[in-house]
Amino acid sequence: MASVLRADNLSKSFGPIEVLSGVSLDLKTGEVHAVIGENGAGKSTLMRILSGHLQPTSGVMHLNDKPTAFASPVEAEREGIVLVHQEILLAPDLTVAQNLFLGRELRRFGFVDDEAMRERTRTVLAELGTAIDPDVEIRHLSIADRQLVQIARALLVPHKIVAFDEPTAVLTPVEAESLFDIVRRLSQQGVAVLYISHRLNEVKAIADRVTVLRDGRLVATREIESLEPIEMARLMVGRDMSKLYPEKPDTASADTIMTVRHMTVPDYVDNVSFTLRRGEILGFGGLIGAGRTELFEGLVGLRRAKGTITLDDRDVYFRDARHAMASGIVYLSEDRKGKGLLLQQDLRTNLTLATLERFTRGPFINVAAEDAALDAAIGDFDIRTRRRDLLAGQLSGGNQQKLLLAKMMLAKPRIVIIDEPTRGVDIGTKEQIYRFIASLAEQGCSVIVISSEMQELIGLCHRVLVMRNGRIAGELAQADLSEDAIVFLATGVHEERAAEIAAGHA
Amino acid sequence: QQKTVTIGVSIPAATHGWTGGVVYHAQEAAKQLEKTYPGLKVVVKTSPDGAAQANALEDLSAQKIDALVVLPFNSDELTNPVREVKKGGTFVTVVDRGLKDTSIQDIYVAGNNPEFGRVAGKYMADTLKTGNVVIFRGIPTVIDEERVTNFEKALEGSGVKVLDKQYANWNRDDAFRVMQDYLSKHPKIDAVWASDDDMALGVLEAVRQAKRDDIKFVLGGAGMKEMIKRVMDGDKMIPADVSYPPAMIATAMTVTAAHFFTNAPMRGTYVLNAQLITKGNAKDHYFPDSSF
Amino acid sequence: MTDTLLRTAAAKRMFNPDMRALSPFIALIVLAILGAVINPDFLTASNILNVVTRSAFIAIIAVGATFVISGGGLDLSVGSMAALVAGFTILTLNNGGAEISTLMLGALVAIGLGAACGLANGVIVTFGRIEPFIVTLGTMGIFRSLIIWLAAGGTITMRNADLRELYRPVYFGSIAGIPVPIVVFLAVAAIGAVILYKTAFGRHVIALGSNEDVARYSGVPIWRVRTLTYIIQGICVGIAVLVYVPRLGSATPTTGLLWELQAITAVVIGGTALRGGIGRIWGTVVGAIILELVANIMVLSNFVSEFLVGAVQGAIIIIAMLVQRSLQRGR
Amino acid sequence: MTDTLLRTAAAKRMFNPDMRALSPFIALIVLAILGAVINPDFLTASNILNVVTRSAFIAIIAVGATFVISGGGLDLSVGSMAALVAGFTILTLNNGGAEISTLMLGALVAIGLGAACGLANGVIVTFGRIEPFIVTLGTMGIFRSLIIWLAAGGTITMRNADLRELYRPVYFGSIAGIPVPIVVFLAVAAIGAVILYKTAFGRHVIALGSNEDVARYSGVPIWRVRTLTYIIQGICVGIAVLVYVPRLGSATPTTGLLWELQAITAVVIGGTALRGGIGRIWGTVVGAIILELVANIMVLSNFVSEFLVGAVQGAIIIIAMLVQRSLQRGR
Ligand SMILES: Nc1ncnc2c1ncn2[C@@H]1O[C@H](COP(=O)(O)OP(=O)(O)OP(=O)(O)O)[C@@H](O)[C@H]1O
Ligand SMILES: Nc1ncnc2c1ncn2[C@@H]1O[C@H](COP(=O)(O)OP(=O)(O)OP(=O)(O)O)[C@@H](O)[C@H]1O
Ligand SMILES: [Mg+2]
Ligand SMILES: [Mg+2]
Repeated sequence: MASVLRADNLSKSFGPIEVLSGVSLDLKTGEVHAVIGENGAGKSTLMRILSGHLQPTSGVMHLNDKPTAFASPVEAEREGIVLVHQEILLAPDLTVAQNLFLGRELRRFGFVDDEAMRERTRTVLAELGTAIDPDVEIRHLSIADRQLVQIARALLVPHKIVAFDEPTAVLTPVEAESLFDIVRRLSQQGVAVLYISHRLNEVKAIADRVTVLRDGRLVATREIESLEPIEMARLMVGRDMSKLYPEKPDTASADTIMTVRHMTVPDYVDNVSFTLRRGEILGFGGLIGAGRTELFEGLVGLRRAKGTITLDDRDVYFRDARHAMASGIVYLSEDRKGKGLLLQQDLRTNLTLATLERFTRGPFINVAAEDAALDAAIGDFDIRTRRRDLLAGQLSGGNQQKLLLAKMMLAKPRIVIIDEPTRGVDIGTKEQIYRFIASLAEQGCSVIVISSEMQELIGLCHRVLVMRNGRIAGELAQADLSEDAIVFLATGVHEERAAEIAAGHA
Repeated sequence: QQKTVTIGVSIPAATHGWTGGVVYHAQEAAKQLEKTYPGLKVVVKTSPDGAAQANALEDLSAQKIDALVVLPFNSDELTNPVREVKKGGTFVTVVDRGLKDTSIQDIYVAGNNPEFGRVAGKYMADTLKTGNVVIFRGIPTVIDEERVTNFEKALEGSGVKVLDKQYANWNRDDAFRVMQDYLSKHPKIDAVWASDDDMALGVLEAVRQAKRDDIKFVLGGAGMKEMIKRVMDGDKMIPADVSYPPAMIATAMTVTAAHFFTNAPMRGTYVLNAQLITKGNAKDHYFPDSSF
Repeated sequence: MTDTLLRTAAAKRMFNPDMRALSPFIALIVLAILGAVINPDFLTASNILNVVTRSAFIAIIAVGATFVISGGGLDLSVGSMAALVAGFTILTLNNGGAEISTLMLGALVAIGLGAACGLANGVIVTFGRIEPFIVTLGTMGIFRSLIIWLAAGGTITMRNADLRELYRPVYFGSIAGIPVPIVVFLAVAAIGAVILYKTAFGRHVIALGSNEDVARYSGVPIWRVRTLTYIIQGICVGIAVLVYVPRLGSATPTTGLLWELQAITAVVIGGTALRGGIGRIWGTVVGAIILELVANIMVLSNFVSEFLVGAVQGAIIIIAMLVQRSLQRGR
Repeated sequence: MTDTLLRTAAAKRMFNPDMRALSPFIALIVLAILGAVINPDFLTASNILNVVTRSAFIAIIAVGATFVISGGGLDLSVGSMAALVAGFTILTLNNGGAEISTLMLGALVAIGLGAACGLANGVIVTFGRIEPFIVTLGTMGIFRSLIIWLAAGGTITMRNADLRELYRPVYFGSIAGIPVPIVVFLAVAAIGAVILYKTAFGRHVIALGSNEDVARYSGVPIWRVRTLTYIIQGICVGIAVLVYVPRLGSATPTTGLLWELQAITAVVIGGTALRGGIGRIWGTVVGAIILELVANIMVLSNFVSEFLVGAVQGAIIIIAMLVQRSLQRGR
């Protein structure tokens, strides 16, 4: 096979820090080339260089054996290289169709041809297995839907190389499955696909070759046949990763700590009731749009909601997140960039934002205490930052997640609600987060895990509630936990099909 | 041996017709005087509001001026700042609006705002005998307040009634707008006291557009050359005007310069009263070359 | 199966009229009713036509401001720019005879100078990368000074009486019973709406205001687009001046004072977000009419002392916004 | 390992001064040199002290504006608020004898009324969820009207001459050779800096301005924080008025006109971002001094026609910003 894109010895520094050192990559036509590595290994940086968003500090690229350099992403797109970003890069005030065609609007008689663009949008989205309304503004969409729109946008331009930066991190199995179909079809058409993911099973299922990065250096490039997920993990992390999930702590006691009855969030959640026990890890499964996020945002006072919440046998009502936090309940948003972290502020500011009153001496902030807390957080949560005065937005995706965790844990909560805890997190970190969740339960905390990764729910939770269309579709006790069962409850389709979906995805 | 004298002139910025005229006359006079008296330097500074004028006064005295000619924004506000200048031994001439403490001013070239209102009111009462008038106020300031109060006082006891009064900020556009609304609101208006020639021009356009013939005339004020011309030409709508010449600044500057360059020291008050301009005496008030 | 689920949600949204876009109109109607209650003269055709005609300048300028603001910019210089353009236009007219061709030349000068002023703003903002607030505050001072200097502190007046008569109908005339300024501002708004909603350029303006990085990555020529919004603003100022000049036939150093605040207020009342990314041309036009209506009601009412007019006016605008906001939340 | 890396990087940053924070100071120095070249009287101690003293009102108000703006808000009402507070304060002073206690009462009234006005702005913005631009434009009209009404269209003056003498030193006096207004504004800026940089509240303001959602999800009491920024703005206006009143001894309906634009300009020149999330108190103070310096240079220079002062002033401000911007980019 001919190589379309060859990168030789690419390096990239931000200021004094080198985040990529002499990485070479050879991409062949029609192959699916996975790039894996820990959070902060430099995968996104590499992709951004290949697609013209960043200029390398040193090194050269060859496109079809001709030396090339891209001054901007637009130039790279002209050569047929498109990147689906890890973070969402869409204009929030424009509609789906308008975003898809931004900068390359279809025109008729000099005016934009909205009808045609809407039609094309619908078609492209249908290929991705979703029916997002082309006329909805992006700001109304969930992150998952935004990610799909972003993928659709990339597929719309004529492309020879498509780079997906963690496309499935925010997707559920059904959408992910459609995406894999598309990836396979692309490679059959001779398009080269670069694919970044932390879901190693996915990589095994779809990739032809795998490149592993660690600390900005190339570790290895291997054919997939010889490479099992366990081995991938070892290459990435540098140690053995045979055991991902911790022992489920046997801590779920019988006494109920919180009872939620008739919770209704207008337009999203309809009459949901459940109980939470002390020391329990309770999972919430379901498809995208099932209303899990909204349920818990309503519960902690971040959205208008009705219903009764009984905490320690007392009825409570939370006006806002502060109020909920004071009662020992914290909610970690799935949207860590939009709602979790101040991307333009430094790590210290972010870490202590929710619990500033703990870091004051008299009326003043005790910066030394904050710094100590940051040191502790960097250690405890293994936040990989090479400079501690970095802005939160400059951390790699997975490390942002760890920072968010650290931030909310400072509140010393009794009930922790984590929405998509391991979204975009590398396998080593995942294991750390799982261990952390288990240890929370051991210490008597109750943890609610909202996750679209069924393996995670199965491996971690004592009990799983599955939501569908704003209601609870069913409850699975620990013994009954299986992907089939979750998919069945989540989709409502009958069991063989559910098994197929569950199997198609690993 | 040549005598060198610096005169600082502090006046409001050209933010409407009349102050525009003041700036114009100040600059013309400065050029004229510097030509007449070699060795004389005139520094003209404008300010957009009272506080800025106080600043400008400080800055002028930092430049070591021998005399200050000031047209204060506001008597109350500027009394103290002018006093500070005076303390440095500067000769002070005050124009139009007298200071609270009259001992500060060496020369006072007085305009007379109450008189301005009174003359206009008396003209209304005399010509109309009975009828309804509407009032256009300027910008909320003491000047405006004095003019309007005395206008209304002059109407007392006559058959002339004030239907309405609104601020139109000495601005043509605002006057046009307010007049249109007056015309919608009041079915019969006999005369308009626009209190300022700029506003009178806006009023006239609104009346013309509405084709209303109940309005017998519009009385402006200040003595803008276009308006004086119309009085001279016998325009029915503009039978008269009330003078309030912006050239008073030039008078003040001339007198001040004379104090230094002639042998007769000048002191005291020069009153330039508001005068009624009618067809008879319009010629004396018409300066076609003035900008105002 | 999932398909149908999602579709019903989408369908639900369709039947929910966009309150945000409608609410300025509702506020307008409420105000009109208020006016009629306060003074029966309010609802006479002549009063309403006067008010709407008067709102024309601000409305036209505000259409331009809608472009600038929804593109994430701001222009504080429009009032001074209007004064400067008016002054220059009148000087041009004074140099010609009482012919249509003179007016044509005047129109060319007005629009050309407006566009040039806008270009200056746009270039400094984009290439200097300075906050538009500062840039246009600076040019506001510059334009204002230039007109004061041109007029030597006085007034620039159209000297040729015949030409004035020829020009007068542009403000005072009417086409099919509708005053010319209203026709002009409807035309400007309609063209503005087509450009903003139906062309790629308009879409790029919104994208720029929504998220500049996204616009850049998408290959939107952001410098050109941003500069063009300021040029459009300038052209709108030029057109507004063409309607303004025949009314009083003069330009003074106070012409256009505070028009920038009025234009921005009209834009915001109309539902355009000051942070950019949302642009509502028709809302803007309604906003401009609302502003003029409130002033009109103040003069027509008899309860309010002339000292307090500003207070009541301010309160009405805040209340109108509160009403709008509660309408939007009610859905 | 990571640790050492981290520490060295932090150390390195120390030697790399933050150009964005420094550039207003550099612009100030450049302007001072320009002033000295234009007129040798510029660099006299008395002139410099005059200029800095005069900048006190705007500087104090702008410190408040730094809170509002870095928290993502805007307050256009400060100028009118200053007029209203000044009027009320003088009326209070006129009711008392020539004693210190009268002045104390006046101070209480000024600061209390300022805080109340700020509270009104804050409550309408937060609970009404209306764009601060519109709210404060509305209250700007309201406050301005109230002072016109209080003054019945005229002026409110301090009547008691003895009390005036007693009060005079607050503007004209000096402490250890430094004029009192400068002492006051340094104190206000210092307290402001401590609050903004060293307290939890200040951190919350910045968080709110950076991203309201994140602040809300982090349990920041956003309504309280936002309202407090407006109250702080009001208190700063009250303090500024206390320094202002002894200077001119009266309040008029035109007092404080356009101070809001000056305050915002000072804030922006100082490096605070209008969109929120960055606040620079000391930059703001320098910005206020720069504005006053430019006006001073205009008065001291004798080449510029009176009519063109505004143009040159506008141009200098734009150029100063361009210089700043290029300094920042140069690093
Ligand atoms: N603008 C920047 N300035 C400084 N450092 C940066 C910047 N952008 C990224 N970095 C650093 O570069 C390193 C690599 O980041 P990158 O986003 O490429 O990681 P990644 O492999 O994609 O991680 P993840 O799996 O978490 O997405 C990180 O340590 C990150 O903090
Ligand atoms: N502000 C909004 N306005 C209108 N619709 C919205 C808004 N936010 C989200 N939605 C829609 O509501 C539905 C539910 O959102 P969301 O995906 O967050 O639910 P979820 O169950 O938490 O999913 P997950 O946790 O798997 O992401 C989606 O279809 C989304 O498009
Ligand atoms: Mg990444
Ligand atoms: Mg969710």
